[in-house]
Amino acid sequence: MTSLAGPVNQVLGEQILAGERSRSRRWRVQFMLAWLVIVAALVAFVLITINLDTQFIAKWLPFILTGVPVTIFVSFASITLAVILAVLGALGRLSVNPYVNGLASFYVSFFRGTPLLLQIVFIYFALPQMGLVLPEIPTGIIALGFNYGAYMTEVFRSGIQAVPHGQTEAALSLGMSGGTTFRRIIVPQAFRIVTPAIGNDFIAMLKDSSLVSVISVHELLYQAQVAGRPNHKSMQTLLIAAMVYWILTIAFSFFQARLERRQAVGDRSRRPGSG
Amino acid sequence: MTSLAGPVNQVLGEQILAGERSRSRRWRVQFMLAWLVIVAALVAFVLITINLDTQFIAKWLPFILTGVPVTIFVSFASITLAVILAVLGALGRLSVNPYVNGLASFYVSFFRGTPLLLQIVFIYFALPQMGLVLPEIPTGIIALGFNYGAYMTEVFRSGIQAVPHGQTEAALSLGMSGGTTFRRIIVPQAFRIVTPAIGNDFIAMLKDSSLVSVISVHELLYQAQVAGRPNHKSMQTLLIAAMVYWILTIAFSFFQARLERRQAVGDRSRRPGSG
Amino acid sequence: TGGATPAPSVAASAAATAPSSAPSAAPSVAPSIDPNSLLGKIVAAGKIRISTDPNYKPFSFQNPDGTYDGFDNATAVEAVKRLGTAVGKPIQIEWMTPSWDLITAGGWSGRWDISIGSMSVTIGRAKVVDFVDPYYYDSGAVAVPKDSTVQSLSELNGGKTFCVGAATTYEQWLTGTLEIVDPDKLPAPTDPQVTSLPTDNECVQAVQSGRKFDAIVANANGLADQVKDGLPIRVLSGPPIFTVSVAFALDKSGPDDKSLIEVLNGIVNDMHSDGTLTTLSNKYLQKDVTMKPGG
Amino acid sequence: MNGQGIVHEIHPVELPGPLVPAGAEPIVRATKIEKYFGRNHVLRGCSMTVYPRETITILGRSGSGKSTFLRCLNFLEEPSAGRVEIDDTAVEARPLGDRPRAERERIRKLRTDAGMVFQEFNLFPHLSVIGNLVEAPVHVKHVARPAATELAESYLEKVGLIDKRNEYPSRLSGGQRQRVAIARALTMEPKVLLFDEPTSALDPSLVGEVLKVMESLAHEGRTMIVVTHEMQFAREAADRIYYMHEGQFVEIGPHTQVIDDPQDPRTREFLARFLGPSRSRQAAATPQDEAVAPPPAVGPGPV
Amino acid sequence: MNGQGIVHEIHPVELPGPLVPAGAEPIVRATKIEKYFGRNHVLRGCSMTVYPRETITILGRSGSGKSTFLRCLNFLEEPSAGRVEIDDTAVEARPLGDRPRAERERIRKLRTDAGMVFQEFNLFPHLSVIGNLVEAPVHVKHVARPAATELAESYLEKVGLIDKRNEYPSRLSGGQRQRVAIARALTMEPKVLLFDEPTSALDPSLVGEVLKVMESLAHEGRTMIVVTHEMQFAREAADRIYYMHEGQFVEIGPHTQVIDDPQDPRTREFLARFLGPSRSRQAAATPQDEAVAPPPAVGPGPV
Ligand SMILES: Nc1ncnc2c1ncn2[C@@H]1O[C@H](COP(=O)(O)OP(=O)(O)OP(=O)(O)O)[C@@H](O)[C@H]1O
Ligand SMILES: Nc1ncnc2c1ncn2[C@@H]1O[C@H](COP(=O)(O)OP(=O)(O)OP(=O)(O)O)[C@@H](O)[C@H]1O
Ligand SMILES: [Mg+2]
Ligand SMILES: [Mg+2]
Repeated sequence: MTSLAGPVNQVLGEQILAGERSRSRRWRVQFMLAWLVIVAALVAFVLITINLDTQFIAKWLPFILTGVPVTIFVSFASITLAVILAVLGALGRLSVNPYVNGLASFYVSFFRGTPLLLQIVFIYFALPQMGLVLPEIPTGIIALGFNYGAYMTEVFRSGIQAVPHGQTEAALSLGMSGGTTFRRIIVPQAFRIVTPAIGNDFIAMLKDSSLVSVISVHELLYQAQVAGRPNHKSMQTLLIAAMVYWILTIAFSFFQARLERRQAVGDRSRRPGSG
Repeated sequence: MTSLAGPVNQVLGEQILAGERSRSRRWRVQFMLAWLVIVAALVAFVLITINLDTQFIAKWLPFILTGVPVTIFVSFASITLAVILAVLGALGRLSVNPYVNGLASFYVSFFRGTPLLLQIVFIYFALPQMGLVLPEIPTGIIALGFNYGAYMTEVFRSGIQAVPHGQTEAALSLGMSGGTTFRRIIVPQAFRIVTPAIGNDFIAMLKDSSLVSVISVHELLYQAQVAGRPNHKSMQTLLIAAMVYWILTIAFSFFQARLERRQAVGDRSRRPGSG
Repeated sequence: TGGATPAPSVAASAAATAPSSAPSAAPSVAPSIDPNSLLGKIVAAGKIRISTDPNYKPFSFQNPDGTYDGFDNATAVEAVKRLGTAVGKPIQIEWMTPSWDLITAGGWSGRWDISIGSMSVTIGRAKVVDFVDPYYYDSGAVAVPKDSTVQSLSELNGGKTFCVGAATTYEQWLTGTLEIVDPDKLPAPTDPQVTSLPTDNECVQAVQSGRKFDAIVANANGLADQVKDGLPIRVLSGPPIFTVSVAFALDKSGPDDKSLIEVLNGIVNDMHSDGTLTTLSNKYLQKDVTMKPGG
Repeated sequence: MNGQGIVHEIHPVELPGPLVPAGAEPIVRATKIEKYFGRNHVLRGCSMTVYPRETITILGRSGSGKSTFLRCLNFLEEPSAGRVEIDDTAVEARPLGDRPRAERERIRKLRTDAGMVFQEFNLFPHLSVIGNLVEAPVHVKHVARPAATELAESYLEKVGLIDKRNEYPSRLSGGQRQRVAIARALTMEPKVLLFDEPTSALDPSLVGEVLKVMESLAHEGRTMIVVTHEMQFAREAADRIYYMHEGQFVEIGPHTQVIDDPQDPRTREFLARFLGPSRSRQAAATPQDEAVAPPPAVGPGPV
Repeated sequence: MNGQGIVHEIHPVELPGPLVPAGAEPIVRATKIEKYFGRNHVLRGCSMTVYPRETITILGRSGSGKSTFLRCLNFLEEPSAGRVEIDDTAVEARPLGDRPRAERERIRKLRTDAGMVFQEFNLFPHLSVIGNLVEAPVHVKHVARPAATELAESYLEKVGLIDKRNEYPSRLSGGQRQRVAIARALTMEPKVLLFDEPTSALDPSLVGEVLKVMESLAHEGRTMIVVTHEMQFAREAADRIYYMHEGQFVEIGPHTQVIDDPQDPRTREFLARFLGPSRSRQAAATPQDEAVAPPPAVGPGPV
């Protein structure tokens, strides 16, 4: 019988691939063009309305940038504290002990229910009354850490709960104790689930850390204000601060995206749909 | 042959149910007890360290509370604006047009990359320079709305993307156009997915709205500070503000939880695991 | 200093309605006001937007009923009343309360017309705002915690910790960036460790809560007020650390404000000479701060 | 691409099934469909001719390209080359997109003519059963809602779910969902029905009800193309079977040929592998069992 | 509850299977298991006796309580009443929890003795294949890691996946995953293996490989309790079949009785329904087909 299959067209695939590649290249170029135009427009608007004093900026930029390490340090330290509190908080919220659970739920409710700015000010004034006179930076870290810890408690809790129940059942049916199951099976998977959320929270923290300037922590925003005020160029220095925050955010987002892609490689299933 | 099944024990089920009920009742009581103790301890701490001046509070409470409607109004208006911007933003981020996509991605990057406080101040001073002299409250709403709109753009985008691709395929294979598919099939499902996020953002907005006090919007935090500072009773008035924020948050959380439960009723599948 | 003027108690609100018995030497404004000037805009709107910082008792604060009160506000009410007389049209006041940083930074984008809120005249500020003639003279003072052994400014040299309100002249004095026209200012302590909180109220509160600062630098009258209120601080005796003129300020980058300044200069001078300012000062501060020290 | 030159040739083995009236024109012509996913050449010149009232079954190993072929038929997947013609609506592959508006409309027409039933049902969860059915007639064909509802109800009746008309999909069993999906496709009154493994996602005990509906559709003479692993369905309901191997149809014919007496070695191997080591024994095992069990086995059937 | 009074009675029809040495003691004794979900009475006094080297299959309609029974055996589900004894470890139901520590340890022992294989595999995605296998021996039995690895590899070999030892589960096919899950259970060297529909979540073409492994386990004399819809497996591998209906075992016996000649009307109805209208014809259809096709059908089997 005549062959059911025609001749196989080998060139076609390469042609299509090349076409798709050039299309996506064109798209990326146009996309970047759009950004460029918008950024240029923004810069033009700023130059027209704010009347940038480049000499002034050149003189004060190093001073303003001294705030960057403080911002990053405060953010890192706060997110670390927040993660610790969130792990404890999530354990508490999942506890069958009503008292532990009550404490954790109170913590979450209270710190999520009131403005961060107030918490910073309160903690600044309240800690010394409890006999704990910490310098401004640790105080700010505590305030940020407690606030974000409350939000992240819920993230962690839902991360733990997002681990399919089948995992717990499989571990238990192998004879593992509840504790071993939690530590060896649940937590590692939950951590993978919440990593993106931690990354996002860190990026948000970078900006919220600017609020601790009210208690005289010399971070980026504070430095910008100090540079701008006496010279009455606040708008310019704040603009610089905004740019620096933006660059930091983009840098960390980029870093985070890479990290997530790397993590995802192991997760991606070879054949979609097979279980 | 003898019956394979023994007599059915009818009482047992009721006994177990009753036991479970009384256990969970006990648990709830203990949980609430924990809250009560913590709140009492907090109140005691406050009373001891802050030396509440009840007469002063009684005198100033009405003044402080005039900020509540402003806070609520600003939050509501801002979240409404944010939802509108987020819908547009999400459409932009999903657009195949590189320019539209570029604009939307710039918007998200910029407003998520810089501190909200700076955005409020910039918009406050930049709008009049563009010939748009809006009063303070609308200005604050614009700033908050743009900021939250950027965050919510990503929420909406992922909500739209969370609608299984099979839905689009089913709609297209019925002959629906892309537009009809989006409007009639995707959007209604995406909205359900993002409702909880909108609720959470509203609750966060309630607190972030306190930042617009810097541009002369007399919301709750502002009123508390004005009442407290000149009388050297800031701690007391801020504490009151914190309580009010907390109560507002709890009230809205409660409302949100009820709404979500109501929405969920239709979603819950009768038999778990069947498809 | 001129404590000799009789001090009839005039409330801020009352001041607005009080008959201006004073001889009005204000130049009767020409009917030809440039409509594009700040004055023209104010007259056309029949409204002036005044920024004030009601966190600054006794100069500016709010009452539980929401009304604005204090020396600054009473002065503003009287000045605006006289402005209305001068232009032949009553002018309404709209109070604005942006944060203090935003006021002192200039570049108001037309958000408000004038600052009548205890702004000290400094050379730096004069680059971004235009000042009217001073309506009072302010002096800074140093306070120490009640239990401190420090008695004089010289003991605060060498790395002591200070708390000040952010964006104030006191912060500038400490950090060595204060440039004022008035010459007599004391040298700041050497190598100060400065904590700047939103206002000096927070400083006092910080001390009260147990935070340790060696000293607080703030407005002498404000500190006196706080001592009176029983807060745990003590003001160092001795001459003020500096004295500075305090004046209404207008945005340099805003519409042409020359005509308005001219009118306001007249009004402020009238209020000096007819004793209105002294009266208000005595009412709110229990002393007269409206005379130039040594002048 | 070079679509102009595509001519649909009916391969000699593509004989119309027994139900097809003599001299009938084909209703589906898929011509030399090629599909690349990147460098992965998934379909290699697949052609298919379907006549009205025929039921076609596509068999083949997992990953051989069955679903991809079916999805190319209604352009859910853009073919890399080739042409699809369904009931006079012809569309050619345009692997790099950018179709003119008129051609996009033709694709919509083609999709309206080819109703698809998915493995995963893909019911619209936010709409009731009846809402799922009337959505497309109302918004695509612009039928008035009452008329669409009446039509929808007649098809719900056919699949035996008229009493569930106001339920939401989440409250239905898998088998019921798939029957609703079939009714939804039918309500558009398509010229041909495409099924992609409609029973694979179902609990074994729910497969029967869906197969029953599909068989009744086959017997009432609807044109259907069915990708399935249900050998029994292929055997009983299919007029012709296309066996796909690595992106090519390597054997075409009635089940008496393709299943019971495969010519192609790859088809033969598949049937052996597919049925699995334990299942392949099935046919042989029954007689043995009968030999062991003293009373002649009545078989698993009902009485 | 009133557990003290529970005595395990072996029902007359629970005759040990053919592989069981005469006089052997039962290895699993489940006695009068009751289970309520709220007011829903799901298990109504189910008892089961399993002897070493037996393969038991539980059949029954969807929702009849098969999974619940299996899960009660290793206390993944807390029974409302009754007792489970596996290899001398006996635990009684305590529906309101609050077990003393010693009893919790007994449950862990019982679970270690009863290896479970789930429908959804439930492999640990963050561990490699070998990691999945050694996790429990190392952390539960405190076996040294090298020894555990050696043991694990021997079982991987048995299920034919030794070359995948360092892969992650996400990169395996469904059938491979399930075989890893079986190896994972085996590595704990349990006294009895529990399977809950181990092939239901698999693509039809992948079912065979798993059934093959299970059959080999059955033939090498492991004790297994298998909930399944694979009639063929039940027929070929099961020594005895328990048929469950609405939370009760209504028929117990070898497949020659329960499948081929069911006594209970409910069993009979189930087999009819379960096989479905098209499948029920299968046994009857084959001879007819033979009559139609001239050459004696070689069947779908390989040559
Ligand atoms: N969207 C896609 N992107 C890349 N490759 C794909 C895509 N869809 C399918 N493939 C690949 O195309 C080939 C054919 O897949 P297809 O789904 O058509 O097979 P199938 O015959 O339907 O298999 P099954 O019986 O498992 O459903 C496979 O190798 C698959 O990996
Ligand atoms: N966790 C649970 N909560 C409440 N009801 C449940 C739960 N698990 C099972 N059920 C109910 O118990 C009954 C028996 O369920 P089970 O899963 O044991 O049936 P099954 O025989 O395994 O069915 P299938 O063949 O579908 O797996 C069903 O009515 C089910 O709805
Ligand atoms: Mg497929
Ligand atoms: Mg089950």
